[in-house]
Amino acid sequence: MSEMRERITRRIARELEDGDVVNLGIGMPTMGADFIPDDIRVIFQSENGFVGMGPRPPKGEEDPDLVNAGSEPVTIKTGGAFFDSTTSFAIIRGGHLDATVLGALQVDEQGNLANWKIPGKLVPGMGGAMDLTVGARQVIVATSHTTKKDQPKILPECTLPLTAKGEVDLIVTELAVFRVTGQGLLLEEIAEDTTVKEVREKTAAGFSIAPELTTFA
Amino acid sequence: MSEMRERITRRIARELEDGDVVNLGIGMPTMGADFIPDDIRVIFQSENGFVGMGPRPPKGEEDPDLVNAGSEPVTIKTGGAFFDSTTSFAIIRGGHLDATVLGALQVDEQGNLANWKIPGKLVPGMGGAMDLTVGARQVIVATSHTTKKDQPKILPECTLPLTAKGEVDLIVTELAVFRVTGQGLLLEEIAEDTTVKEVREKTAAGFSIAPELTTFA
Amino acid sequence: MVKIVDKEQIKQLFAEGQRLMIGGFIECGAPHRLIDLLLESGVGNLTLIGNDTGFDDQKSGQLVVEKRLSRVIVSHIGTNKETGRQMNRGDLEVELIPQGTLVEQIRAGGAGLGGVLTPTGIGTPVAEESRTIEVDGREYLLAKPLRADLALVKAWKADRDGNLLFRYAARNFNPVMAMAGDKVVVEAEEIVPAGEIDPNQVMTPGIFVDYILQNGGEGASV
Amino acid sequence: MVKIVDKEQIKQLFAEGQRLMIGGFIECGAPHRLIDLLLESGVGNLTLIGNDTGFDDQKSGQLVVEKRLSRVIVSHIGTNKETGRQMNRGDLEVELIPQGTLVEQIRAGGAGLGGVLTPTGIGTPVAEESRTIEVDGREYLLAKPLRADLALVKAWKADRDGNLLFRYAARNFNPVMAMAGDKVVVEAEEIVPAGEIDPNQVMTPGIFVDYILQNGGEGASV
Repeated sequence: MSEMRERITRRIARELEDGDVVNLGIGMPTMGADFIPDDIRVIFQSENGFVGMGPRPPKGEEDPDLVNAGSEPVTIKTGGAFFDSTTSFAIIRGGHLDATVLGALQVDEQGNLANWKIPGKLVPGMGGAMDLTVGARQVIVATSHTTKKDQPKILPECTLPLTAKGEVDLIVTELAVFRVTGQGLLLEEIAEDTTVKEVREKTAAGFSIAPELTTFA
Repeated sequence: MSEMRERITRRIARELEDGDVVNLGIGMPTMGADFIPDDIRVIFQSENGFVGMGPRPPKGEEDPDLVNAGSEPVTIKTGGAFFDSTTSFAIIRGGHLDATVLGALQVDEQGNLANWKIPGKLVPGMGGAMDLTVGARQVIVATSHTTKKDQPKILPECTLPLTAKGEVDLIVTELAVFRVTGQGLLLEEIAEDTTVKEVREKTAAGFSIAPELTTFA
Repeated sequence: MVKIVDKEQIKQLFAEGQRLMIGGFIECGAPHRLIDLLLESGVGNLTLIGNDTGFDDQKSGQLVVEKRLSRVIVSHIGTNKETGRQMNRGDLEVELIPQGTLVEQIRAGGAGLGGVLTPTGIGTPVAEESRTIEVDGREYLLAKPLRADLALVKAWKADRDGNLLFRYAARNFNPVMAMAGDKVVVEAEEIVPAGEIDPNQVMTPGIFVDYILQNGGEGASV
Repeated sequence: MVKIVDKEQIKQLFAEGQRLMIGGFIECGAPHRLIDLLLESGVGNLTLIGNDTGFDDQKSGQLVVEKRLSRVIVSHIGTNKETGRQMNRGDLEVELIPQGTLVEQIRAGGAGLGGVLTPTGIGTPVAEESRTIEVDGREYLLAKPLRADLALVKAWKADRDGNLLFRYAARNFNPVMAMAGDKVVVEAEEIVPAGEIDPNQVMTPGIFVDYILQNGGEGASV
């Protein structure tokens, strides 16, 4: 895992509370679970059909029937349960997830998310992302602050086809943590090695700054 | 079981074919299964949640968790399966039942059935009857030919609130077997101890008579 | 997170005027101990969502007999004569729904759906109380989602994480109601240690469950 | 009534232009032996309903690679590059559906519903291809039922009556597809004697199943 992804993952882990049921979108490594403090128990859901997802098994102990939605080998923890896809999406869409963490191509001031299609270029499909974004109580976007070509991903308004409208609650990048509010984005935290100025330069969306702005590492 | 019910049940059993999945409505005794010939296998579904329903167990071996939809103790046969009410009605409404057998307050020339409500008098509710009537491939009505007060139950048009519209395929009474066709009722069989004249007197609906009218006992 | 609680803690969950889902099919698979606590709690003016109103001489039926209900949303009331009497007197509002529609409404409530379209009830009085929606030339009735403040569920076995197994025909409405209550309260015949229920065979995942009534005496460690 | 049949009998079930549901989630729980027989049968111009189009270097993906499909109705094609290439060339029609909507459409097809209303996709391009229905002031998209000529299902264990168990995450779309095929064809890792699967633990009742591929050699008695 790159340093950037590790930082984002570590910061997001702090959002999760004891007893939470959480779906980590594909691309969000299952290793995210490693950053959960020992004194709280977070239950991970995998949309291909189980809760209680545990870490990757030791080499040689992988089971082809026990993989996450990104086809990576995982394990099942005590207390976990398997189910079919109808139940999996009843959980997702029915408000039974406390949080989901998803990647973004673009995210905007209104909490809109685009992460499934670049017309004419990349069309992987939405998989479970639209249901996760609509259904989870808290939608956390985990994304690099800019594209590989240094273009902003946090925009006044998404230009790519949307995954969901107005559903994002929190945006976490390697530079900043934004909360989506009725009045637009609120910068709540910046990374310890950046400045508000740098964040402003790399963010196309407007945002206000929380009075008690803090830093994260 | 009265002689009349036994005769109706025996006649209906002849409609069932090897491999059929059948729901016998409440009021249709599970004993109906006793009239199925030994050389065919009919699978009985119970809408409270299983297939493979077997006969009443010997006295003393009743299990309170194993009852039919009429609360009578039953058994489960080898090859049977339990499920919840969503699956039970997916089976019923989804066309997975080859036949259902239901009682009637009234049934008419258009295949309409009324069996759940006498306004101001008797309102037990429809239970699963509306789903069964809409969903089963073949809907067989099992009924006494007339009411206890000798009034016809087979009418030109039902006057009681309907259970389902145009879904009945076959009507079996102690006197006659009618098939519901696009051209109204067709009398296919009469009981060996009656006449077409008697059937006509006791039937308010019009009907035509099959060229090859046969008798049943 | 699932909590295993005692009778008094269960009683504190009940409140006047609540909307309750109660599992079971004419008493089979109904949570009789939870219903006892509900009766003891003294609350009334309740709305019941369930398959039926039980037998008037058995446990579920006592909610009607003891006049705790002001409204019932069920598929059948024929096994409890008191329900019909209170309905005819105008003391109890009875909404009758086809069983397969009722279970889909509860499922829709639990699964985050805005409703389902069913052919059941077309051409009957049920259609007069529903919205009709035509899809590809065929008419269906809109069955809207149902949820409850509390769902009372009877399980055969529950583990400490809330994973449930049901037994035989006692399963019926219990699993679907466990998805559709704001809080889900379980009574189990047996509470087993974590890990004792095979994760591949769990019927209701523990994430749906909020409270499990402890077995044994008040102070018993379960 | 369930029939246990050999490979040749399975192949005779396939026909040009069929609409197929195939279980699995990116190869996990996909019926690889049945897909092999489908490929061997030589039929093409098929419509695939499934979660995805597999990996291009694994079994499910070969249906695309070998150009047997003219249309796919799936939630995701990112794991099979050939799918995107054929789509861009106009050789393959791709209908992308949110996974939770897709599974409800299949369930609706199997459960006799005219559709379900889902909030998923509102405000996105998905909404442009669906009918919007407002219920109690909130907008939903109508997800219409899907059925198939054949559903190809992978089970862990099957008994002689067609009762099925699935294993771990290999369950996924298999049980719901077993409800929505005009004919349902099962490949099982193990075929066990009648009665060996506890009726309380059956995941798919045998009444949904039409054919089970026999295990072992052509002439083996299973």
